[in-house]
Amino acid sequence: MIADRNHRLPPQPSAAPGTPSAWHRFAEQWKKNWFKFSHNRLSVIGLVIVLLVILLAIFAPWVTPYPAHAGAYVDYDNASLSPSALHWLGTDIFGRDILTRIIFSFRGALVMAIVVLALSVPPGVILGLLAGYFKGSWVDTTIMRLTDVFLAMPPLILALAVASVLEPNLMNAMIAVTLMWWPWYTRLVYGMASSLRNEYFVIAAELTGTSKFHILFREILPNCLSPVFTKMALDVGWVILIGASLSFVGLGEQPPTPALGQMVADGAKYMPDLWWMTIFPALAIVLIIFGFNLTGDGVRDMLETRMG
Amino acid sequence: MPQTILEIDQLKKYFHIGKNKRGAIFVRAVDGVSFTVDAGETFGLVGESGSGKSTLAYTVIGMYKPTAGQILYRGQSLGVEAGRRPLALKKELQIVFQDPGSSLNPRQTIRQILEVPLRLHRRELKKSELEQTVIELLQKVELSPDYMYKSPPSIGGGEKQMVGIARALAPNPSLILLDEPTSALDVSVQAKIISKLIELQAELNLTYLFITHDLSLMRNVATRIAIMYLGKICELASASEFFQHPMHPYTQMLLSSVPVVTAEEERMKPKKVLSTGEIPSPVNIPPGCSFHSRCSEKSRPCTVDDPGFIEVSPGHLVRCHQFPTDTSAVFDEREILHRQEPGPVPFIAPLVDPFSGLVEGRTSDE
Amino acid sequence: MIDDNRLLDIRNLQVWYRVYGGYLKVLDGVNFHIDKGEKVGLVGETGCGKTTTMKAVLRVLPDRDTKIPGGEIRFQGEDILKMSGPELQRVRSQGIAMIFQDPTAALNPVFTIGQQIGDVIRFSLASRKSRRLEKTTIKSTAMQALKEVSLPDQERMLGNYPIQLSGGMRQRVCISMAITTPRQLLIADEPGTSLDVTIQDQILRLLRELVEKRGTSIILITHSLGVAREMTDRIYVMYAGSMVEVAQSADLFERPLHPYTLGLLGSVPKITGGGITKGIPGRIPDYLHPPSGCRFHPRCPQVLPECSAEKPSFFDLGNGHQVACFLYKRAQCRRQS
Amino acid sequence: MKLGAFLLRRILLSILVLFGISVLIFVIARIVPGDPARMALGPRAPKDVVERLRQEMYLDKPLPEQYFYWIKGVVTGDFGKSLYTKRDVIEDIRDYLPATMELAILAGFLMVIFAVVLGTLAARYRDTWVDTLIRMLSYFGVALPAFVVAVLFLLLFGYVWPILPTLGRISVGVTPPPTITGMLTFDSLITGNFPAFWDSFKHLLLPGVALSLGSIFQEARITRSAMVENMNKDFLAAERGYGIPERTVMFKYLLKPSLIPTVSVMGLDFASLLGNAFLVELIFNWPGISRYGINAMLRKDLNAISAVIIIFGLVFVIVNIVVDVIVAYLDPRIRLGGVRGT
Repeated sequence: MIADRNHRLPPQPSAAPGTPSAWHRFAEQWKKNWFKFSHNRLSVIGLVIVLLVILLAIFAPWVTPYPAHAGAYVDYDNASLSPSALHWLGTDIFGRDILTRIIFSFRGALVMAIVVLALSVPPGVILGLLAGYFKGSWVDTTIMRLTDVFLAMPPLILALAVASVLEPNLMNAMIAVTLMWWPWYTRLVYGMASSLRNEYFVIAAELTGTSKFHILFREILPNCLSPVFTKMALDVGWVILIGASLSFVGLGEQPPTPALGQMVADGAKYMPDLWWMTIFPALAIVLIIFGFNLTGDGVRDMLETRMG
Repeated sequence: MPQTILEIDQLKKYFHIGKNKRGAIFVRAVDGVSFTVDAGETFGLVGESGSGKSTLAYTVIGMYKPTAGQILYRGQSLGVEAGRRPLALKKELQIVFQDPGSSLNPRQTIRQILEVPLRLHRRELKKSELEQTVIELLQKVELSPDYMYKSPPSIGGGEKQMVGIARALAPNPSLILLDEPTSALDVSVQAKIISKLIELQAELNLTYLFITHDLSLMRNVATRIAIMYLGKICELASASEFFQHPMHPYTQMLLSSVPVVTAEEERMKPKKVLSTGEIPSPVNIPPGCSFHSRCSEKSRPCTVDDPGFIEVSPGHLVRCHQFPTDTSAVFDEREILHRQEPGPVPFIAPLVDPFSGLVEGRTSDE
Repeated sequence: MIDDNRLLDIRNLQVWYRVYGGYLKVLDGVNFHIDKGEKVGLVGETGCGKTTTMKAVLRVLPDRDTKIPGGEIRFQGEDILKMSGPELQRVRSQGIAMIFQDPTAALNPVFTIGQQIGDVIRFSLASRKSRRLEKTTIKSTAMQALKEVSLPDQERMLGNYPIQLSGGMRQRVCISMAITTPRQLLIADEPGTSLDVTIQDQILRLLRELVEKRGTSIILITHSLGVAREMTDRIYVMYAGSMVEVAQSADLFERPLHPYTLGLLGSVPKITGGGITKGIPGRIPDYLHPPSGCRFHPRCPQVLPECSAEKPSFFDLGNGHQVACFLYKRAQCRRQS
Repeated sequence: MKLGAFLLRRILLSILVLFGISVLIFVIARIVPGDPARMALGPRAPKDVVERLRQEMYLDKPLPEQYFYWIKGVVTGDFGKSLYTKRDVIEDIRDYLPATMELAILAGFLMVIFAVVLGTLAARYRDTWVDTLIRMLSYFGVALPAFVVAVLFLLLFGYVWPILPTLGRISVGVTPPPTITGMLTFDSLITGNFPAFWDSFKHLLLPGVALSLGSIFQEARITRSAMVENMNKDFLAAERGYGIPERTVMFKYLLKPSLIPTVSVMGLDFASLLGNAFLVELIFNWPGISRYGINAMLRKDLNAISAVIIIFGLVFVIVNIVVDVIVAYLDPRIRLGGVRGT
């Protein structure tokens, strides 16, 4: 009766007789994934927020009321207006529309998240894979001690330090965060790979005489991917948060290009009179991170839960 | 004279696990084991957990490098890990693992799993023939072709083990190591798998080295049986002899512990030996006969001297002081082992060039 | 049918688990009973619902995902399913004890043996005598319990964590927790199954000695017909959520009737040799959409037309030998006429 | 004895990690474009003065040698002079560190208490409104960056509803206690100066809460899921089955194993807490080492930057050792690992 719990797994839809088409299996898989993802209604809300943010960012020049306000634009006649029908979220001290600037700043935030994850995940995963598979050898020791060093520093502090010694701009902020990010993936994959190497299917492949490449990338890697994707989905929010923190202290995107953290910091100087200058960008940060966190949870449900 | 396919001679495998004040600590998992396996037979290796039977199998298959001793496959040395063995030799020896859940990659389809050994060991197969070969392999283990597209988590434990067997069959091996292939399964499924294995053995002229803790299963599949205890073989005999005249106190203890379902079986069980104690840690093997701490027949020499492995009747060897060590009676073990009753079907596989394969280094170390 | 001797009586018990896509209808009308002083075996393969049945008796199933649509579990005449908290507490601390299947999972890894066994004694005895117990009393009771399961060096054992013990020792500790205070019924779930055959033998002998000495009833859950035969007076055979056959132990092995029992017995390898059957074709049904009628009918070699239409009830063939199979409907009629 | 060996191993490993951090910092400090000596003296300093400083700073030596001189200073507490305050960096640290420690201790304390209480409540009343409420709170709590919380607090308590002080460590009119630990709340308690204690404690509250909010919810979720997972374990069914009352099962047998994952990630959460301190101190004008550090970063004050990072590395490493010891205490499997032969 050991398998009482296992028995509570749903039955897998049995393949149709003959050869089911690849497309059919693919569609079937995604139907199931969507079912698991949408199981929690909050994940769907998160996904809606995320899609909205992405679409707004892409089409910012066409959907914002005052696209020109995204740059160096001055209109002292309309400066420091509180929210109104013309300027939904008010204007800043230069007369620029806050809503427009918030929507444009989504671009930087998303670019940062994409670039950081695209640059840090592949090397992180591969290093973890190598260290885990060659556990106990010098490969493991070298990689993991290096990882330890990076992990022994609060990531924000190190990112701040790196960003500060470089020229302050978005590119350098991305470099700084990327440098902090890979070790988390290395550690994640290391743990999985070092236990997977003792699984009999890996041993079986070794005994058959397959290449190391096959074992690493065909046998072990596919079994590590779900947690990696889950972590990536959850990390988007964190990268945006760190990016906002950097730009809050002036180490991210430089004015006049808008960035969320920078807008919060600028507005804070004029509190409480021009409260809209701070509150709305702050809420935008919360909204975007909230959306990505919920989506990330949904991805986790989709990839990692067995139903029951 | 049956052909010897596998010869194991004074094999030792120690694991270094640390050190204390007196020096390095070793787990003496396999501690001087010798036996031979004839082509076409099923050699059963029985023991409790911690007896070293799995380590022995894993050393033979090449997961570990032996600490000392020899493993010969058709006279050819296997004394290195799998990574350094020629590909042609790897092809000859295959293994079916105990845990069907862990032995198949959950992220691959059955087809992908079966294609790995085919691509490696049967290079003569063209791309177009691969699929047909996979289907044939599945048919050999009575699975329908549509299993190709299934993934391991979606099929039952028995079916997984069938796929495991198909994978072992893929390179056309001569010798298959069966490491408790059914211990994780229910008896009704076990019966199905075992009968299939017996069928395949006759059909493909396979030799089995069958490792299990289940004596009653052994009775029905093995031609010869060896019992292991703390890294050493304590009794070795043909299957029928083994069950009719068990000699070693440990064998008797094991037999008397087996739960049975018929009165006939009940009569066969040695009644006098009640099981006591637990198998000691292989780090601290008792001096003398390693079984003396649990033995009911213990006498003085048992705590001091390790008994020799004596042939008490033809082909029946026992390691116990009850059978007096008349020095003249101690044969060269290997000599005895060669004089076995004939195995069922002698089969001679074509010898392949042992050095044609790749030689790879294995960096990971246990 | 009701008599004072009846300790536990399970009638038509159904247990469902909630999963994606509906309910797993795991228990499909279980009927089971045990009398005082009886030793009863419950045999079946993985996933047949043996453990679920007995967990339902103690009401330790995860309540969130479990639904019990019907049935009753009478312990000494009272329905456990309808009991209030304190009543249930009394049954658990004084009436029934269960020895769980995996001794490693059944012991809390972060508390010492002494802490765990001590609490069992404290709450069991405290409610019985309604007074506070001395620490020394608890300790001596605990040591006595460990001694009874022949664990050496009891004093030190109390300070050990489960991880420091071998599998056999953990199993003994679990047994000692179950027998430390008097109970009427012991439920042992696969005792010793995860252990080696010699250790299993020792554990089973120990259990038998203990229950025989105290006159406790025992339900032995096992997948092994051999273990059930050596340990019990009466055996239930379970398949896919209901009982298919029940008989006195000797009777069952001499005259097995249900096609499933026959298939199972045939699959067991025997030390007298004689080869191996091909097992039972097919596999245990999907509980989400179980087969209609008799759940064994898709695998049954002797299937009749009515098998898929109707679930057979127990047909009584005398001497307590009952079988849930239409093949024996006529046999029962003949007996009665 | 076992614990001693475990601790020793852990400390040795930490020293290795600290060495790695120092190399990392050194590398970061040397990737700065431009000449550190020139930066230290400003663009108008005469060439020979710059050259002399270059020699003093060993900038003319090869990099490994430079590192050697630098690390020798660091080990003896000599981080060089700060460009900004013109004082020895070590003196600045002595002045600013206690304020941050005070803050971190409070924040850490809040994190542990609230995380465990909220997590346990959510698990105990799972699938009721309590659980839902805590879950909703945590979704927002996790999404709220500490600096946003800080800014909101500033608005709320600074202008809208001024019940708590928002700036500095102590009010102007209150006599600060004499410096013993440097932590005002502790010092005032030690000296029995209760008005000062109350005042400084009130100043501590807002930054402390702002700092810990995110981590509280993060940890509460971990506690909840660990408890829910353990609820399905056999040992819990066994304990219930043996007649141990529900309350004992919940708060003794369930809580202890469930705390292990919570405590294990506490080190990491403490790290993010320390990182957030950089922004929170800036906003609340808290004269701590983080604010000092961020000012140093904005001015490229390399000596101060490296010193601050090394200090944080050290604190983090110590916190992790403490966390490991607590986990080992909670989990005998770690403490006794490998005792049993196979």
